[in-house]
Formats: sequence, C-alpha cells, structure tokens
Amino acid sequence: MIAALTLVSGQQPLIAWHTDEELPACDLIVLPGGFSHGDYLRSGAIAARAPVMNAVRRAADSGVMILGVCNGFQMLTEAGLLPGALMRNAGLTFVCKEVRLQIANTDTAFTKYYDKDEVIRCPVAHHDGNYFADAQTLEEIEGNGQVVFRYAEGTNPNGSINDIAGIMNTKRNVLGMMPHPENLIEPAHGGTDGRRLFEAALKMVQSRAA
Amino acid sequence: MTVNNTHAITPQLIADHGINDEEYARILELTGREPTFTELGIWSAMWNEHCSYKSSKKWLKTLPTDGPRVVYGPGENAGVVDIGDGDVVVFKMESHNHPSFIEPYQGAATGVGGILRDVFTMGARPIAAMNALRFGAPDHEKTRHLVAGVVAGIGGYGNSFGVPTVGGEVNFHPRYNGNILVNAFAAGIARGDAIYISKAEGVGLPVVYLGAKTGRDGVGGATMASAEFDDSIDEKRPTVQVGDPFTEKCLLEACLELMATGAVIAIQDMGAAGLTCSAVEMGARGDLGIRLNLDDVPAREDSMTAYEMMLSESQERMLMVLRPEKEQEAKTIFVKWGLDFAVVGETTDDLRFRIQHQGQEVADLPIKELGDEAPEYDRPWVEPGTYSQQSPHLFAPPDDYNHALLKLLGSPNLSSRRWVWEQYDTMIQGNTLQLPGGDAGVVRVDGHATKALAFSSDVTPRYVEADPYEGGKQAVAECYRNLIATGSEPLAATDNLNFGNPEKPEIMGQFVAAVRGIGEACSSLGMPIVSGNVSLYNETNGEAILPTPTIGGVGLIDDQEKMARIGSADDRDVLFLIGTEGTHLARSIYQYEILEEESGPAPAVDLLMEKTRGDFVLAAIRSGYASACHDISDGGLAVALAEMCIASGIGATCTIDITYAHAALFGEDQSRYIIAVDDQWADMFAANSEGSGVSFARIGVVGGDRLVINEFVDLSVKDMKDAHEAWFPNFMGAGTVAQAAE
Amino acid sequence: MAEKTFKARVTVRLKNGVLDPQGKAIEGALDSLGFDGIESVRQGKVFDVEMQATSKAAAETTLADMCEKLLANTVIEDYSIMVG
Amino acid sequence: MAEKTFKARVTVRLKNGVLDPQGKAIEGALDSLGFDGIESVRQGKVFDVEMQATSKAAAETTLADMCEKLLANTVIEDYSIMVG
Ligand SMILES: Nc1ncnc2c1ncn2[C@@H]1O[C@H](COP(=O)(O)OP(=O)(O)O)[C@@H](O)[C@H]1O
Ligand SMILES: [Mg+2]
Repeated sequence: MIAALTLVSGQQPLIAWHTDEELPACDLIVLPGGFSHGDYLRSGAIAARAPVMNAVRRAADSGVMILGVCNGFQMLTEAGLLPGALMRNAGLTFVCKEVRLQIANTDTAFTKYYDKDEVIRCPVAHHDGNYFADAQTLEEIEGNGQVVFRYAEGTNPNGSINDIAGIMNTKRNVLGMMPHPENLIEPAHGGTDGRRLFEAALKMVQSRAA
Repeated sequence: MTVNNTHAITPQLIADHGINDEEYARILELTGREPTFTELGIWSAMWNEHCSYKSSKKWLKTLPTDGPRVVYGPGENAGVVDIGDGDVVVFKMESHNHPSFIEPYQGAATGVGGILRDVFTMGARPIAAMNALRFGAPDHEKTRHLVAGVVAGIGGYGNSFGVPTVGGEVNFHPRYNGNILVNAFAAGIARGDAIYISKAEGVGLPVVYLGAKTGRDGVGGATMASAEFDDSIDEKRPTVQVGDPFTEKCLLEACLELMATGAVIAIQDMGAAGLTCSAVEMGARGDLGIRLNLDDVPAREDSMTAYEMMLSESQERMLMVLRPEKEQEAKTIFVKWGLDFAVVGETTDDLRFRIQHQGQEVADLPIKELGDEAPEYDRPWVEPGTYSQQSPHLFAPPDDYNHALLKLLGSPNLSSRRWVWEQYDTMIQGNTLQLPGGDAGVVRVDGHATKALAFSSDVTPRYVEADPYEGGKQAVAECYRNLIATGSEPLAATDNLNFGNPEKPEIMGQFVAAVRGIGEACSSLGMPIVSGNVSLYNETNGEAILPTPTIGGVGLIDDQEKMARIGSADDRDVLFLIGTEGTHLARSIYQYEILEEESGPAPAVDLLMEKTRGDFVLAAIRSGYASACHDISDGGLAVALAEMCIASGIGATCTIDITYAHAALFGEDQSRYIIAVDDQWADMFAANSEGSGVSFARIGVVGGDRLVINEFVDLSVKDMKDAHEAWFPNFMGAGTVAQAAE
Repeated sequence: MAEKTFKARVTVRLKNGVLDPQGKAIEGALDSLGFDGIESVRQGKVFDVEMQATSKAAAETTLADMCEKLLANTVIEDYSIMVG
Repeated sequence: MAEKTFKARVTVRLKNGVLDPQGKAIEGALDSLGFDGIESVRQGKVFDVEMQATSKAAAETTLADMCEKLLANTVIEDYSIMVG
C-alpha cells in the first residue's frame, strides 16, 4: 500500500505507529491490509482498540478522508467508524483471487473516476470478508447509497450480504473495502483498474488544499 | 521450586534417546565421565540424524556448491546468491513431514515459520515462499483431512506473516499414505554486505535470547516414550508446536532493525533442538565456549527442567551475540516490538558448553566436539537396479484420445492446484509478476527497475523410484526448465531430500544414486546447491515413501518486460516444439491413469542437450521472440498444449509428425518446450533454431476455441478447463471443514 | 480491600439471526461424516480468564467491561459471564 | 425408541502447556486498554448443538464421537460436553 500511494501521489506517505496518540496533519488516512496482531480474537479487533485509533476517529469526525482496505476495513468496522461486521468467509478458507467489482456509487471522492455500474477487475485476499449487517442497518446503508462496491455477478468470494465489497459512512469521508485496488495499479500487476481510486482521492485532496 | 532433573542413565534411557552403543562409548569418552541427564539430552539432540546429518553427510559433500554467484553455500541457515547491484537472494527449503502428519495445520504452519526464520536470521527480508506437498492416495481415509489441514496451515502462517506464496507442488500416491511430505521453501532479499551468520566472535559478550517464551513444546520424543521421566506433569505433553505468525512478524522486523544498528555479532534461530543447537553452533563455529544460565530464559510454563528448556522446540525464538555497548539500543527495539528478551549467558574462551540452572551446573561439555564430532556413517548401500527401455508399441493406445486427454487433465496428479493456491496470499507485497499456475512464480526485486526472480519446486518421485540416478537428474532438469520457461537464468538451487530408512541398503542406495544424479545435473546446468535439508526414516510399517528429492530453484530475470508466460499466446501465434517427438511412456501419467500401471524405466535426461535447449529457449525469450512458453512435463505434449490453451483461453490447431500417436501425445521425454512465436517472426525463429542445431518442429497455430491435434484430439478449451479445474474442488468439496480446530 | 484470584469463563456467541458460516459448514461436515439428527450447530468462543479482583461482583463488572470493549463485537455477538 | 431434541454445548480448549497465541494477544490488548490484574486468558471454542437423540446418554455418546472426529483437534485440544 505504501508503494502504491507513493507511486500514485509521488510522495512518501507518513507512517503512524499503533501507540501514537496523535496523527500528523494530513489529507488522507489509509488503513492498509495485513494481519494486525495476527488477526487474533477477530480480524482487526485488537488494532481497532489501539491508541492511534482515537486519533483516527477524531480525524474522521473532522472530515478527513479515510480509506481502509481489507484489514483496514475490518478495523474501521470494529472501531465503529463503519456499520456492520466482517465475518469468516462463507467457504471458511482464506481466498486470494481476482474478482470483478461493480462500482455501485460513483458519487464519492474515491470513485468519481469510475462510471456508474462499471465493472472492474480487482484482487481479494482475506479470510474474514463476509460482510454482515442486520436488516435495519442494511436497509439504511442501501437507502443512503453507502454501498460503494459490490462483487459483480457470480464473483462474490465470501458470502457477503447483498454482494457488498465496500461501504462508506453517511458523511462520505470514510471508505472501507475488502478488495485490494492497490494491487492492480501498474502494468506489471497485469492491469490498472485499481489506479483510478487513488487518483480520484489524490485529486480530491489536492483540490481541498488548493 | 526445584524440579527433578536427575535420572539414572540406564541402557534403556540411552536407547530411548536414539543413541547406540558405539555412540554412547564415544560420548563417555568426550564427556570424560557419565553424562548427566541434561547432557544426555544435549548429546542426543546434537547427534540425531536431523541435526548431525550423520547418514547423509558423506554424500552431501559430493554436491556442487560453488559458483561465481555463490556467496554462502550449505552450512549457514540458508544459501546466499549474488543477483547483482549489490543484492543477494537468500533461500532454503526444509521439511516438516512428521509434525504435519500428526497435526496438519500446526505442523505445516510451523514448517513455514521455521523456513522463514532461516531466511531472515541471515538479514534478508522474505519475498517469496513455496511448498512441495505429497499426500497419500486420494481415496485413503486420512488424505482429505491432511490436505485441508496442511494447506490451511501453510496459508495461515504465510499469509499472516505477509509473504507471497508463489509456487509449489502437490502429488498424491499411496506410498505417502502413512508419511506425508511437507517441504517449505522461502527466499528473501538482502544487501550483500549486510548478511549475518551464526559464527560468534569475541569473549565475554552477552548471549541474548529474543522472541517467544520457552514452553515444553516438542520436547524430544524420548521423554514422551518414558513417562516415568517426570511425575510432576500428569498430562501427556503434546509434542506438537503451535505457531504464532504475529510474533514471527515482529521478530522479523525487530531482527532487521537490530541488524541495521550494527549491534549483532552473531545470530541463530532456534529450530530443531532449540537452545541447544543454536548455542552450540554459535560457539563451535566461532571457536568459543558458551555459558548459559537457564534461570534467565523467559519461560512460558512453571517448573521447567533444564532438560526441557534445552530441548524445547518452542517457535519464534532467536539467540544472538550482541555488542555490549549496543545492548541498550537493542533493548529499545525489543520493547518496541513487544518481544521477550533476556541476556541468558555469555561467550567464553574455554571451548566448553556450560549450563547453569537453579544454582547447579547441569551440563559441562566440550563444545567443538558437540558440534563437529558427530558420528558420520558410511552406511551400506546397494546400487539400484535399472529397467531396460521399452518401445511405445509395448503400451496399449487409448480407445479414445479425447477421452484420454480429458482424463489426464482431470486426474489427481495433473489437475489444477487452484483450490490450493487460492488459499495462499500470492500477491501480498505487491511484487508478484507471475502467480502459481505457470511454470515458475515470479517476483520482482523491489526497488529495482527491471529485475525479477523466478522460483520453482520440482521432483517426479515416480521417476526417482524407477531410477534414483535419472530421477535425481530429472528433478534438477525440470526445475531448470521451469525457470527457463519464464525467461529466467537459473542461478542456484536448494534441495530437500526425503527418503526412507537409511539403515536399509536399498534405501541408502536410492539416496546415493539420487544425490549423484542431482550433483551431475547441478554441475552441468550451472545450478549449484546452496542449502538444503535431509529427511530420512519416512517409513510406516516398513514401507518407505517414494524417494522424493525435492529441488527448489531460483532464476534471475534481468528485464521483466522480456518474460514468457504459460498463457500469454495470442491468436495466430505459431507454436514450436523444442525437442523431438515423444516416445517414452514408462512411468508416465498416461501409464498410471489410463493403463493403471507403474512400471519400466524413468525417462533419461541428456544433460548436455538439456543445457543446449535451455540456453536456446532462454535466448529466444530474452530477445523477445516468445509470446508464450511452457515446458513439457507430466502428461507429455498433449497435456502441455492443453495447459497453454486453458491458461490463455485460446485454442490451437496442431499438425505433428507422428510415429506412435499415444507416445507422441503423452510420452514424457525430457528437455522439451513449447514456444509460441508471433507469426511475423516465425520464419526467422525457425531459421535461428536451424542455425543453433536445436531440434525443433513447427507444430501448429494458436486460435479458435478448440485444441485440435491431427485427427486424434479435438476438444473445446472450455471442456478441457472444466476437467482440469474440477477435480480438486470436487475431491475436497463434501464435508471438509478445513479445521474445525483452527 | 484485598484482592483474590478469580477464575472466570466468558462465552461469546453470535446473536440469533446472524448467519454463522462456521456453524453451517460444521453441520455439513457432520452430515457427510454420517451423523444424522443434527439440527443445528452454532460456533462461539470461550475465554478462560484468571484475574485479580476484590470480589466476585467486582470481577463480573470488570469482565462485562472487557466484553464490551474487546472480547465481543456487540454488533454481531452476545456474551455471558461466569465467575467460578 | 422415540427421538427428542437435545440442546448441548461442547467446549473445546487448548490443552495445558500448548501455546495460545490468541490468548496471549488478548492479554496484551486488555493490558493496554487499562485492565489490570489479568493473570491469564486462554481462548477456546464452544459449539451449541441442537440434535435428535433417543436419550441424554445417547446424545452424549454422539457428541463425544463428533468431538473426536471433527470438533476438537485432540492432539492439542481437550473437550467437554454438557447436554442440557
Ligand atoms: N502447493 C502449491 N502451492 C502453490 N502453488 C502450487 C502448489 N502446487 C502446485 N502449484 C502450482 O501449480 C502449477 C502446476 O504445478 P506443477 O504441475 O507441479 O508444475 P510443473 O509441472 O510446471 O512443475 C505451478 O505453477 C505450481 O507452482
Ligand atoms: Mg512446468
């Protein structure tokens, strides 16, 4: 993820340590994938309670853009910054493969460079990506257009409800998604479908700064 | 609390430690008196087959281990090979066969953990992993459970640690019913001037313990066998170790950070026989003594005895000698990464290995002798018999070639391994250029504009069974071929020699002949063996596994733009066969699956021809001729063509010269490739081939959605793909909860 | 007040209505192993905790707090506490 | 014999002495959340099973068999069964 951010933005991102109480002033906070604390207990659960997450929460409240990918998405739900939960994949095994994603909402800072209902390629790699929300929450996020990515027909790799692959908060500054767009941003990856997400975010950040 | 650590040294106790009379006599002589209980444990740990290589050493010495690019060959935690620009690749393969049979998830997981530690102990950051797996017959009652657990365990550890798994092998054969093989490979990259080894230097320096706490995990089988050893522990202790990939990840980061400060003089991971082996090695290599105080060892459980601490195989632990002036800096790093650490001893000038525990000296042994004077056996062996060549007409042709090809594609040993590799994170770190499914996994060298490394793991045990010498050669040759097929220059290899009981002359004969074959092939093909592992006694009820000398090879790609892939052929590309018509059906998958037989000789490898063709194919790929490439291995030409079609999703129409159709299509003759060449270059390519003296044939054209081979084969790519992809998921499908226990 | 050691067991289970993929898979596996008559399986977690507290009640309060803050994800899970 | 529905709980825990990385991580997390006095946490699993059986004893036998065959990994885990 660091490599991807550097590649797209031309700048080295700052890195925060889990015990940091404060974050440096920034325009975009990214919670990358990985296995924080071994994903022991529940994926992302222990990291979501790390001191640095208080600072992330404050930043979210103040409107800073936040992107959580994979384990980052799991942290955001565990921290209550996004609704729902990510449960064990329906097939129970870890799944690493390419899926297709339908862009369900292009009216966001992260997806505005995609076309509505465009279907892109994107890899996934996770053990707990099975998105769940209770009926009422689901109705809300669907109604509010908070669902940003869906697994395209036939490619849902984990049993997620409504094929949900990524969602935003109501304020539309926090995005969490299970797939890894950062692994499909240069020809060497075999495709660049993920790149526009970062370019859009960068654009937004630049226009805010301007 | 004092714990009983004194036991009378009886003949039974000695035997339980796997020490024979002759060895014990030598131990008495070297100790200068009767060993204490702890000392007996230490001797047995150092002198067992696993640590001392006593049956294999004589033969391993014959392997070529040197080359212009070799920085460190066997002897260190992993081999080190120069890849230019000041970088080195560090790699090794190791078995975790027995633990994985007992507890597949944890056994395989800790196997991955162990091999990763070997790599980062040397200062390299792991960038790729592979796993070579052999299971019993698919219909054996244990097989599915073992497959599910092993694959989940490998993924569970590697994924969490964050290393991409880019290749491997999976075979099924009844001879592995009681003895599966789990061979794990890892490779890392480091700067050539920042490699760390286990040799300690300097007297009076702190010996520092780092990592997880020590528990009773894996304390020698001998203790298990004699329950009367310790009456304070009622429960039978599990010998199974549990892996903790998160701690390992922290250990990796802490070690690399620590190394960067210049604090590390020597470092050694605690693998087999944990503290004993690592401490002895550091001392013996550096001509130093080591004194340890076990009261300082971070312990996970109460009242562990000295014996248990010295033999514990708890995972995720390291031992190092640090510069005293950097101790504080080191501590800061350990604390940051949340790791247990302690100064547990010091280096001395007396060449003794002395262990203190609870105010007593529980061991005082000559360290050099522990490390270097392990027995070395020249075990009796018999030259394996050979089979005479068998002409194709001795093998029945299939009733229906289409049916036969589909059957092979969907057979247990040839079908797609997607079910396996999709459980592994193949893309983490963002540098994977070729995923599993092709001939070799490819990972680019981070920070370098064009460079990449290719990895392949190979051996065909049924060939080694038929002819250990040819089989040994073939394992190396196939690995070489797989590396070449991606456009990489084969650099070096690691081996994992899995055999039965070496005390049987026939088994020892297999070993000797296989090593001879491997050695010759490595010399001829320019792939020195830089690290490896031997796993013997793989037998159940007197029946040995198929001899399985796994070869893990690493190749270098200078320019990742000039790679070839199995599935990158395009419409209208011309297909060339490099090599000659297939003739060899003995020991083929065709014979196994269609004729339901396993007999006759293994295909022979002509090493000179192998090298000539390899050089030619590599040059063709590097000069940009080849739009796709695949070697011809299991299943022969027809299977290789089918695999290319399945991978690209495009068909091909082939017309080949045929003497015996079944041999031409399914024969497993060696040193062959298929190359796809853009049609505008095809004539020039043919002319070049002609000029280089390499046998080749123009066999067809890419296009359409069917594979057609003369009048014999006409199948849709979809049907072939379905057959290829279906077997594994169907096999694992019903009722395999990978691990309710996970 | 003096502290004593308590042994507690915390059980965390998926709420009713939350689909349990692990339980479902185990049902399937049991079925194919030939166990009939299994109506449902739900998988949960237990935590065996040894802790210092001044009283059983105090231990229970701490444990409930631990569940709310970490051990359970209350979006999908319920918990129960037993101090022995 | 007529079958009835039984509700059972199977608890599976790591044997003593077997490393529990999850438990250890939870201890660390609780500590950094400010919970003192936690001496140890060990994590295990529960399975809540609803099943048909002719008697409580029969249910127990079946459950033990299920544990041996699937629910527990008896190399590193122990199990206990409660039929309610
Ligand atoms: N255990 C495994 N893990 C990852 N990849 C695997 C595994 N087993 C097989 N593969 C991959 O499947 C493909 C086919 O394997 P194999 O038939 O052994 O290849 P080859 O014949 O080229 O040596 C290869 O890309 C290999 O790396
Ligand atoms: Mg190949």
